[in-house]
Amino acid sequence: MAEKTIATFEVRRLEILDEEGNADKALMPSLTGDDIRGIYEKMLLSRAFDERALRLQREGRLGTYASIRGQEAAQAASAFAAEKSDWIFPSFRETGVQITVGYPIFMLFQYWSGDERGMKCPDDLSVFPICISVSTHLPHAVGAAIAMKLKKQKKAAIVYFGDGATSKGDFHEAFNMAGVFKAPVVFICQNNQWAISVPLSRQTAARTLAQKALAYGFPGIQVDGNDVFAVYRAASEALHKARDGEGPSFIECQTYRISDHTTADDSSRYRPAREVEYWRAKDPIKRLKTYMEKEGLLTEDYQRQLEEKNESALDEAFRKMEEIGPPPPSEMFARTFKEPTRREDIEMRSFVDGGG
Amino acid sequence: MAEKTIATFEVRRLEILDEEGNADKALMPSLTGDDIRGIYEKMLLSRAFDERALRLQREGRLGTYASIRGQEAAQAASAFAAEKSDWIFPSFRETGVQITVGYPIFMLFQYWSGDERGMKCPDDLSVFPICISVSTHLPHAVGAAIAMKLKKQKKAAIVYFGDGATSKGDFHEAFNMAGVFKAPVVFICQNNQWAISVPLSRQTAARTLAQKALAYGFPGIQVDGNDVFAVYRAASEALHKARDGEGPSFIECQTYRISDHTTADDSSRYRPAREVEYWRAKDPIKRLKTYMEKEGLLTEDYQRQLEEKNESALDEAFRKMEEIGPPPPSEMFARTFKEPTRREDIEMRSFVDGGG
Amino acid sequence: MAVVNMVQALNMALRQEMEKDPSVLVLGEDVGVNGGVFRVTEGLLERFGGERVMDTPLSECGIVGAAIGMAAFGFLPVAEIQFMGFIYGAFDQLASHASRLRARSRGRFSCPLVIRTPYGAGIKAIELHSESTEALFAHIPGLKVVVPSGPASAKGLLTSAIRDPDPVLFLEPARLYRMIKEEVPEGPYTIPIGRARMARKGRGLTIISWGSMLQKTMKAAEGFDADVIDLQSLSPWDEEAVMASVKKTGRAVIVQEAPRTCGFASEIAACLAEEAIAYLRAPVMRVAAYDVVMPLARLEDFYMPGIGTIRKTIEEALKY
Amino acid sequence: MAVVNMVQALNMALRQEMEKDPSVLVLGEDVGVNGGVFRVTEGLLERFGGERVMDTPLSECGIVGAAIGMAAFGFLPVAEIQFMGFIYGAFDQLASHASRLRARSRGRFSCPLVIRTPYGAGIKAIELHSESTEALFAHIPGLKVVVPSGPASAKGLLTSAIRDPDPVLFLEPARLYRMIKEEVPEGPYTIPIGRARMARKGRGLTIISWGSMLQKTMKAAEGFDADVIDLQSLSPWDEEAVMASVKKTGRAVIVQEAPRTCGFASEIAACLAEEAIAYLRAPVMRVAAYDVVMPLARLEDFYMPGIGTIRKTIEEALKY
Ligand SMILES: Cc1ncc(C[n+]2csc(CCOP(=O)(O)OP(=O)(O)O)c2C)c(N)n1
Ligand SMILES: Cc1ncc(C[n+]2csc(CCOP(=O)(O)OP(=O)(O)O)c2C)c(N)n1
Ligand SMILES: [Mg+2]
Ligand SMILES: [Mg+2]
Repeated sequence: MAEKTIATFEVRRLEILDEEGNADKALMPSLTGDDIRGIYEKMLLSRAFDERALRLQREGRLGTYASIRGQEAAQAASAFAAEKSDWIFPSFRETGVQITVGYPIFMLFQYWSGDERGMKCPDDLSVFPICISVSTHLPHAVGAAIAMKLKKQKKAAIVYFGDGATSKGDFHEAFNMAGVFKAPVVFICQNNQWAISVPLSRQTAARTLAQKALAYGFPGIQVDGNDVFAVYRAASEALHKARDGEGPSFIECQTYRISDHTTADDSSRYRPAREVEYWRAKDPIKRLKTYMEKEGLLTEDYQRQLEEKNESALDEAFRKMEEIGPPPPSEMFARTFKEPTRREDIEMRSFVDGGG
Repeated sequence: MAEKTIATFEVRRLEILDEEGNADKALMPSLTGDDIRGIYEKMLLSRAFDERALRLQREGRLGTYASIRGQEAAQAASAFAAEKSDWIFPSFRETGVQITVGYPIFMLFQYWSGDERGMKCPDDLSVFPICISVSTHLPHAVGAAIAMKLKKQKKAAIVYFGDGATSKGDFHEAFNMAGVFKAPVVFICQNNQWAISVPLSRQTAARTLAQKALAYGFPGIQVDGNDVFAVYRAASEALHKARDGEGPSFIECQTYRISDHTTADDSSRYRPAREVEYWRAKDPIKRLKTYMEKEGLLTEDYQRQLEEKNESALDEAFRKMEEIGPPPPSEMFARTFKEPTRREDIEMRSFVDGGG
Repeated sequence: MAVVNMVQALNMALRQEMEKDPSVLVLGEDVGVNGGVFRVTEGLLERFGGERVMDTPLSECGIVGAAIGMAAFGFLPVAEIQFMGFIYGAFDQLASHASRLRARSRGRFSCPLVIRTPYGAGIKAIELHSESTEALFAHIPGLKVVVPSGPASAKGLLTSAIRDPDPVLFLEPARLYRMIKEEVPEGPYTIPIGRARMARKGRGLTIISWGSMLQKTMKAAEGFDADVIDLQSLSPWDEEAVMASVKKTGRAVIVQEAPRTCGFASEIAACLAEEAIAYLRAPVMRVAAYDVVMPLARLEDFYMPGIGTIRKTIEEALKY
Repeated sequence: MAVVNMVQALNMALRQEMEKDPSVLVLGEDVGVNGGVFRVTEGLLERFGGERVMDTPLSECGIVGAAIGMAAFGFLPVAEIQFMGFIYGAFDQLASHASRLRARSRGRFSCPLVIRTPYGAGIKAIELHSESTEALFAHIPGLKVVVPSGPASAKGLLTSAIRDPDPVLFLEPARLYRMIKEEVPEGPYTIPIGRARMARKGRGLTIISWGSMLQKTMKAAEGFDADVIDLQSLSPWDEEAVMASVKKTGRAVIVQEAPRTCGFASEIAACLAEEAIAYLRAPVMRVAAYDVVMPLARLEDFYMPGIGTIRKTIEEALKY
């Protein structure tokens, strides 16, 4: 008879690269100079895409777009840790992930211009289509991971979502199923502190998001999400564990959404400029760049070449999208079912006869 | 730069009354002899109801019924801790709660015989109708609790559910909202180890259910659910905290469903008799009875009188239900909306003209 | 009278009902500080404070579920679901609880709650932001479904919905939020739920529509001698008004934005086939979207029923 | 041929498809050790092991959501939802994902998944165990809806559903699980999805029904010179068969177990009013449940459309 402690838990936070570009050698993941350059290049391209997309949207040449500015480290470094054979399940704010794994950029332009053909993932990649309904794609990643396990493949599923997503039932049911089935899945939350205008403090009363994993019996860790090395290390360890049959993991990347929620939002209505400035100073790209400069991994030349390459890649991708042109209306009648039903046939004919 | 611990948590378990009927004096809640007799009487009546309901169902005089055998302490002691002004949100396996707060027994018979009039809670009680869809009533308790807080009333909501319920999204969204709004709600899980044929180990990979509260930033505790004093103490403390503006709590009562899931189930298909025997030995009523005998709170006379009183109360309640008779078909047309719609009027008339 | 758009009209209704009755609450994602992503709740937080205007977590089930608890406890919550495409997380709460609390408790508890949500295509939004799935909710006994088609009906219907003793799903056509301006009475007023509005009078044909399609329907009806009925409520709906008109004109065209199969137009057509067949001089024709997964923005104009299609269907009906 | 009930027929279909194709999996609450609360999955765990027959947590959204992931990854999951009344937790997964994965990914991914669930009244169950809400699902483009009415159709349709490359909601009339026994071929066979079955032939009237109401409809039709059509699939549904019959008979009675408003019968009636009106000699009549919250067990016989009501409606239709 007693009041006794039957379980204790702790939540850890991983930081490797500080704001001055110094890395903690003891914790540094094994990344070659080329690897680091590789991540850096993807981050830079992601940001360039982001800036371009915002500009195109303002010019009326792209639809509503969700900026990833500030989240490039969390996205590029985690995606870099994935193998080509892993499956990726993005939300709507994962352009950096898509770019890092090589999703064709002209298709991203297509998608954000409102052309579904942009979501037809190339055959050599395993990137699920963007999920718009917050957190509802988490169960898919768990299902795919269970499937991988059943097939005894050394693969993992990686699923991305925001802090707001942690409040939804789908998050819970997916995490719980992952725990029960020991599914090889890595849950990556980009805690960018805001869900549109709702701050984290309104999203949860928990001190960290990482501790939410405790409810499901698997590990959760918080990392500095603007620190490529911490993100890479946590993601890479989690992926290895998953592939090795050690079950799911949860990684909370503490980062920040520098831009508005989307191009349809005006964040000055609800958050102080001071806060944005505070986080701007933590810029993940600047931080990695300083490190690389110190380590001799980056020259001005290289930087300039990269920037030029990115701009022309974006020019070309956008041109390609424009050349392909808008989707033909017949696209609407394809792919609801594998074989069109009789009703679809009738409707397609009536459309051809002059619908709209 | 470091890998550092940013939060630590512990989960505690409370036990006061052991299987030999000895209570830990240091932890004993302040209950008078009359209080203890009060709880005991409700437990006994609950069990008597349960046995009667099972018998009536076998005889074809009652519909499908969910037995509470083994869970009487978790139910009666927690409900005994509630004030009349608190609101109670039961699932389908809370007959002991309903009986403890004085829900009319003939109405329980009505309900389990398939007559909705049994769910019309008397005006002087605040017991929500039974919720059949697992875990979907948790958000209602949270909403009611937020409402109490807005009205600045010193009240709490208490919501009951099973271990299976902890896997549903509604559980998660309700817990999360309760945390964010610091709602005066007490969540009571009757972890009876099974969700029909699914054992706890298939329900979650977490070591305890109590630790699930950590995800929401409020306290969770595990109690021996067959121990009236531990349950009472935890519930009473949580209710006081809630009423005092200190927010929600979660109590996991570790108990066991001795009977089949419902009268439609055959639990011998999926669980070993040995396990049931093991838990039978922990019977919550027997345990309290031994304690009361030791403390001089229970005589053979008192016990016999109680049993007789219960039997005649049940006889009378069932007779009353039979006297009232089945609901008239017109009940079907009442209460979909406050005022029947024109369509309902038409349908009611067509029914009177000979429907069915 | 003020000339306002639908967003302003809805805001007026909320503000006036909140002034009038302290039990009216607003809750949802981004409804407070941000004033709602469409600004329908703008200024309410400043005016009524955080206890009556609650920014919630991203939690559709939690929002509607908690609103049910509040409604049962004596409040009149107006919950916002940010887009209709995200209401499915709350479907169970609506279908199994909000709509049944009165019946289940035999009237001891009730659920006077309003769920507001923008719906419909035409705003070039991203996926899942443009569907019209009103028919799903009209099939749930115990739930009312109301759809305004302009600022004046929006204000009057929302006021009625808030005062209604039962749960009301209130669908706001996003495309029309700022498109139409009209004169709207300054003070509070109600429009009865369950009653249609005769938007135009004619003799040769009855055209029935609601919400987002009404404005297109009115345009399409120009030059035809037609009754145009704005249903306003789908559950309950005004069968009497529709029957009376169709019995008079002998022809019916129903215009919905949703895919054809099992849309609300089917219910109207079924009732006509059951009760007005002797009066029908032409087939009952439905104008609807195709039975396909709705395309993204670049194809939405091809997907949505257009004025041309409505006109052609009217002409077709008049051939009989 | 074996004489079996529907539970056995469904079990045979599952077993045979699992034998044939290792990618067929079964998952859900109590489907493994317990063999399903209605015993439809009995013996599968013993035969195929825990990797192919998965007892899951109580998690409808998780079950369907995970099944979507498995389906996209090459498996053919057959998920059980224990009762249709609990499917709403998975509604979003069905409406926003299962039905859209093919379209959204332009065919790169697909979702060949089956959701089996018992539905319908007549088993004196507790609340939420008896509703018929098939129409909700038939309104979702990209989702197929199939409803067998007896053991033989159950086996053939479930086999087709499992082999179908798209998501199928498979509704099993709980009242008929053990009520009807009939001869069922021993080996695997398919019944095409989207095609109706002519259950009886006649000339004076067409009666259309499906699933749980078919057996009552057949009884009610005795003595009348009627075509009885068993729809079998609601999405897609066999408009051709229905049109051909109604054009022949000139009269249609549609029998559904669900409440009238926005039920699937409305869709059929609407199509008839649109395409067969010139042939109709009588109003299109619907037999349906009332538009009220379904009562508990003691009143369910009053609520469910009965043989008497169907007969009366047939007689009514024949008066014209
Ligand atoms: C289920 C659902 N509810 C509401 C929305 C509208 N919405 C889009 S993004 C968003 C906030 C998401 O916040 P978070 O998960 O933190 O992701 P972030 O946008 O910060 O990347 C909301 C409310 C949605 N897309 N899905
Ligand atoms: C949402 C939902 N899914 C499935 C069911 C069917 N069902 C009824 S009780 C039950 C198990 C519940 O387990 P638990 O929550 O542990 O409560 P217990 O029965 O043990 O008291 C199931 C699966 C249901 N009622 N609701
Ligand atoms: Mg965020
Ligand atoms: Mg249990």
